[in-house]
Amino acid sequence: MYSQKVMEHFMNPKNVGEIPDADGIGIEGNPVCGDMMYLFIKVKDDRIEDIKFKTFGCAAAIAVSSILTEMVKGKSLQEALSLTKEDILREIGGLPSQKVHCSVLGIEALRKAIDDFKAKKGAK
Amino acid sequence: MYSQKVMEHFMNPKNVGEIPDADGIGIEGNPVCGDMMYLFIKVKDDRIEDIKFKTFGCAAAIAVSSILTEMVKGKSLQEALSLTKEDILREIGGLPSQKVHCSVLGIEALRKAIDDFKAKKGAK
Amino acid sequence: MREVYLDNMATTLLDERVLEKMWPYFRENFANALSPYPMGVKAREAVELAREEVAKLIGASPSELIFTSGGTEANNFALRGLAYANRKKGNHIIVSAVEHHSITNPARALEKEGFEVTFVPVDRYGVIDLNFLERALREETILISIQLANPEVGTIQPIEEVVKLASKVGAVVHTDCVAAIGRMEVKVDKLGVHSLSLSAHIFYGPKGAGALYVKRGVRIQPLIYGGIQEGGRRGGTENVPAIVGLGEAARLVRENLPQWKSHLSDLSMKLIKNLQEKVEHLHLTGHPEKRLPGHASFIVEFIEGEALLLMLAHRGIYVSSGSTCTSKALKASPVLSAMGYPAHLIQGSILMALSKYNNEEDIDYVVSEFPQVVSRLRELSPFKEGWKDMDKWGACAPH
Amino acid sequence: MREVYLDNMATTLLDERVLEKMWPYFRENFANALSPYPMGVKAREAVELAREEVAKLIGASPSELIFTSGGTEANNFALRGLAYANRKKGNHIIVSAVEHHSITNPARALEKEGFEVTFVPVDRYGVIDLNFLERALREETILISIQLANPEVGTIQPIEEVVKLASKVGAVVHTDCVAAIGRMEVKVDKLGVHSLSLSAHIFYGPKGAGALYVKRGVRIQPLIYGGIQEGGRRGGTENVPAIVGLGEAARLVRENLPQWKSHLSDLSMKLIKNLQEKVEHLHLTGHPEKRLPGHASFIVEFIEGEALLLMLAHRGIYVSSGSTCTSKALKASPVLSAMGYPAHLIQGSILMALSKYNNEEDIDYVVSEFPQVVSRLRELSPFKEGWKDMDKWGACAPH
Ligand SMILES: Cc1ncc(COP(=O)(O)O)c(C=O)c1O
Ligand SMILES: Cc1ncc(COP(=O)(O)O)c(C=O)c1O
Repeated sequence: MYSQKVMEHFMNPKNVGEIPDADGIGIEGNPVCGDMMYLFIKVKDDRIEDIKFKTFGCAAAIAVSSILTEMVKGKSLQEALSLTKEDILREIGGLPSQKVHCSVLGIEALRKAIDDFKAKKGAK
Repeated sequence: MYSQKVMEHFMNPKNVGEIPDADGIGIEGNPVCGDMMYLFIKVKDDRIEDIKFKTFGCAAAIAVSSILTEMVKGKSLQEALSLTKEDILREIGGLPSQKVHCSVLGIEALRKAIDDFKAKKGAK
Repeated sequence: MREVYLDNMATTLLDERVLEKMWPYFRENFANALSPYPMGVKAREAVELAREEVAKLIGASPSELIFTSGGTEANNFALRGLAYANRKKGNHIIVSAVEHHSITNPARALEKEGFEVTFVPVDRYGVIDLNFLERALREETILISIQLANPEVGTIQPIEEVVKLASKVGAVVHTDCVAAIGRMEVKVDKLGVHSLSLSAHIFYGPKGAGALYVKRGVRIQPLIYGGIQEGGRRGGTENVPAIVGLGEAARLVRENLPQWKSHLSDLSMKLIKNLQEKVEHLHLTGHPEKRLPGHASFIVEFIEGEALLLMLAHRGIYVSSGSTCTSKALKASPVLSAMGYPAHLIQGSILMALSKYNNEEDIDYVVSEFPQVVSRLRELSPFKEGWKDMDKWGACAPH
Repeated sequence: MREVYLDNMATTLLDERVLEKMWPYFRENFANALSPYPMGVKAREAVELAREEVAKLIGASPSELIFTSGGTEANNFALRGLAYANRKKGNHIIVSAVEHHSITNPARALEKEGFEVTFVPVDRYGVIDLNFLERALREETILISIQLANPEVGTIQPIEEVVKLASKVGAVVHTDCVAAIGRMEVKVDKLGVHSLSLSAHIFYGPKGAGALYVKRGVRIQPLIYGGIQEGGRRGGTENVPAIVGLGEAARLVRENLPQWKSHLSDLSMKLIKNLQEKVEHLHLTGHPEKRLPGHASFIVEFIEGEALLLMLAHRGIYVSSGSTCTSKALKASPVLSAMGYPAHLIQGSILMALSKYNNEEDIDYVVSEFPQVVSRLRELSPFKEGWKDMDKWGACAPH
C-alpha cells in the first residue's frame, strides 16, 4: 500500500517536536476527520532555519509531515511557498489515491506557518 | 445414490426379453416421461410360470423390472397381486425419493399383465 | 480400468498449476484483502493481479470486472442489476429460449416484479431466431441476454448480430460466456457486449469464483450489498484463494487457447465421426459447425439417458444427459425442447464435453465402449426395433 | 520477531484439519455434486454431511440450512428474501444502528424500493434500546434484523427479548451470527429466531462458504436463482471444497467451544486488564461484561488508529481500527458513532480480536509492545497533553 519511503518516514520521522518560540505556526486539518498537523518554523534572513511538526493522523500524514520538513529546512520562504503537493508525492514515492489529501495537508500547513510568520513580522 | 442391489440388477438384469405367445401383457409408463415397461407373463395353473420384461427407462426402472420378475416368478396370481411397492422397495434396498415412482410402475405393469391374462382367458 | 471424464460442462478438473498458485492464500497468507498491514496488502495485490489476468483474457480493463462467487451469481447480478439500473427507460427484457437456469430463472422472477420478458425461439440447431428478435425489439427494451455458447448442445450464438440489433433501441446486451471461456476466443470489443459472465470452474479453475464484466459507463445495481469491496458493487470478504485461482486459470487460457482449441476440436470431430459410423439412430444435437470445440452431444434413440450414463460410468466414462430422470428437477431438457425435439427423444440425450486433459486414447476407448453400452440397453428396450404405439401416449404430467 | 494475529473479526487462520478435509475435493474428487455417477454422488454426500454438521452446531435440521458464498450473501439473502416474501403483510423493517454493512446496505436498498426502515439506537455500550424497538413495532412490521454479537465492539445483543417483542406483531426475526459463531453458544431454539447467518472464515473455516438458517415454514424469496441446488433456494454449482470446510469447521466448534470460550475469555480479560493498567486515556469500547470472549476493543486517545495499527504491524501485531483512515471508504466507524463517541475519539479506535491460536505469551508480547507504540505516537501528537482547541473544529466533510 505505502511506498518504502513513506514507511521509513512514518517509522522514523524527522523533525518531530514543537518550537516554543516559533516565528510561525501553521495548523491544518481536523482531528474530527482523522488528520491534524501543527508546523512550527523558525525563520532567519527569510530562510526556514528550523522546522518541527506534531501530527495527529495516519501513517501518510506523519510521513508527509516528516518529509516536508526535510524538504523545506534551510530553504528560502519563497522556495518553500513554491512547493506543490506533486513535489511531495514525487519525493515520497507516491501515495494511495485515498491518501493524496495528506500531501495537501502538508502544503497548507506550511503556507499557514509562513503566513503566520509574515503576519507576526508585519505586526512588529 | 442407488443401493448396491439396484446397481446389480441394473447391470445384470434377470428375465429380459419378450414372450411371443404370452398369456398376458402389461404395458405401463410413458416414453414421453422417460419410463416405460412391458411385462410378458406365461400362466399355468394360476401360477406365473414365466415372466419377462422390456423396459425403456432409468437404472431404477430397469432394476425394478428385474427384481419384480424374480419376486413373482413361480408365484400364484393371487400372491403376485398382493405385491406392494413397499415389498419391492424393501427387496431392492430402497430408492431415492424421486425414483420411488419406478416401483409403482412395476406394480402397475404386473397388474395389467394379470388383468390381460384374465380378460383373454374369459374371452376364450 | 481407464477413466475418461467427459462432463466438462458440469465442471472441470482444477489445473495443478492453478491450485499451486492458490495454495499460499489458504494458510500462509490468509489475511483479509482489506487489511492495511503487509499480509493484507499482499492479499490485495494478489486479488488485483487476478483481476488484471481476467481483464487481459477478455480484452477488458481491470476496473470493468467484478468478482462473484460463480457464473450463477454473475448471471443473476447481470439480469437484475442491469434491469433495475435501466428501469426508468423501460421494462422489457429479451432472453433466448435456451439460456441456462441462472438466466431464465431470474428472468422469470423479474416477470413477477413488473418486467416483461420475451423468450426468443431457436431453430433445430439451437441458433436464435434473429428475425424474431428484431421484431420483438421495442422502445422499452432495456436488456437482452443471449449466451455466447450453449453448454448442452454446444451451439454458438451470433452475438455480434444481437448487439447490432440491440443498438437500434439502445438496449444493453449481456452474454453468458460460462460455457465458452476456455474453449473459444472471447473478446469484449469484438463481441460489443455491455456485460459478460464467466465462471472459473468451467475452465480448470476453482469452484466459488466467477466474474461479471460490466463495460465502463454501463450502470448496474448491486445484487449483494456490503462494504467497499469491488468498488461497492459486490460486498463480502474476498475469497482470495479462489480469486487467485480464477486469475491463474484465465492466464492459462490466454496462453494456451489456440492449442487447446485445435486439440479439442480434433478430438471431438473424431469422436462424433466414429460414433455416428458405429451407432445407428444416433443424432448429433446442436449446430454441426457453429459449435464449441470439444463438444459432442447426441440423441441416442430408444434408450434413456440416465441408464446410458450410469452404464458408461461403470466403464469409467463420465458424461451427462438431459433426460427427465437425470435432472433432479425431473424435467426433460428445456433446451432440447426449445429446439423442437419431442420428449421421448430427449430422454436419450447425452453430452460428452471434452477437456484439454483428454487424449486420442480416451476417444478410442469411448468409441469402443459406447456402442456396446448402447446395444446392451437397446436389448432391454421395448423400442429396440423402433418407436411404436407413439400415438398412445399423451403429454407427460409432472411426477 | 514474534507474530501475533489479532484481526480475527476480519478473518481467521484456516484450521489445518479443515484444509485436510477440503483437500480431496479440489482434484481427487472434483465432480459436480449434482452428477449421478459415483464421483458426483460422493461430492453430494460430502455436501450433505457438511449440512448436517452445521445443523448440529446450531441445533437446526439440515433442511433448514441453505449454503451461500459467505456471511454477506447470507445477510443480503435474509433481508431481501424475507422482506419480499412478507411484502403482502407489510413494508416495515427494523434493524439496529450497529449492524454490519451487509445488513445496513441491503436495508437502505430496500428503503429505495418502498420499504420503510427503522434503525434502533444503541446505548454507549452498543446494546440496542429495547424500549425504542418496542415502540417502533407496528402492524406492518415484517422483519427485524439484529446481530447476535457486534464484531467491532463485541457487544452481545438481547435477541431473546427481540424475539419476544417481534412475536407481538408477527414479525420475522433474523440475526447475523457471523461474529458470534465459534466464540459463544448459538442455538436456534434458544434464540427463537426465524433466520440466522454464519460465515466459515470467521471460525477457522474457508473463505467462500457461509450459510443461512431459515426456520421450517418461514418463506423466503431466493436472491440467486439457478438450478435445483439448495432446494431451489440458491442456485449455482456447489463449491464443494468450501462447503466441506464449513462443515468441518462447524464440527470443530461444536466439539471445542467450551474450551475455546474459556481460553479466549481468560486471554482477553488479561489483555484488557493489563493494557488498562499500563496505558492512560485508554477506554474499553462495547459492553464490559456482555461481550464476546476474546474480544478487546479500545479507544486510545490522542492518536490515530491507522498509524497505531501500522506501527503495531511493524512489531508483528496485527489488529484493526475503525478510524476514518483505516476504512477504505474513508468513513469513521458508524458503530462507534451510533454508540455516541465523537469522531476525534473514533480515530483512535482499535480492535484486538483473539483466536483459539493465541496464547499467554502472545498477550505478554502485546502488553509489552502496545504501550511503547502508543507512547511513540503520542510523542508525535499535538494532543499529547490532551485534546485542545476542540471547539475550533467543525464537523468533517467527506473527503
Ligand atoms: C452457460 C452456463 N451459464 C451459467 C452456469 C452457472 O455457473 P456456475 O456453475 O459457476 O454457477 C453454467 C454452469 O455450468 C453454464 O454452463
Ligand atoms: C457481523 C458480521 N456480519 C457479516 C459479515 C460478512 O461476512 P463475510 O465476510 O463472510 O461476507 C461479517 C464479516 O466480518 C461480520 O463480522
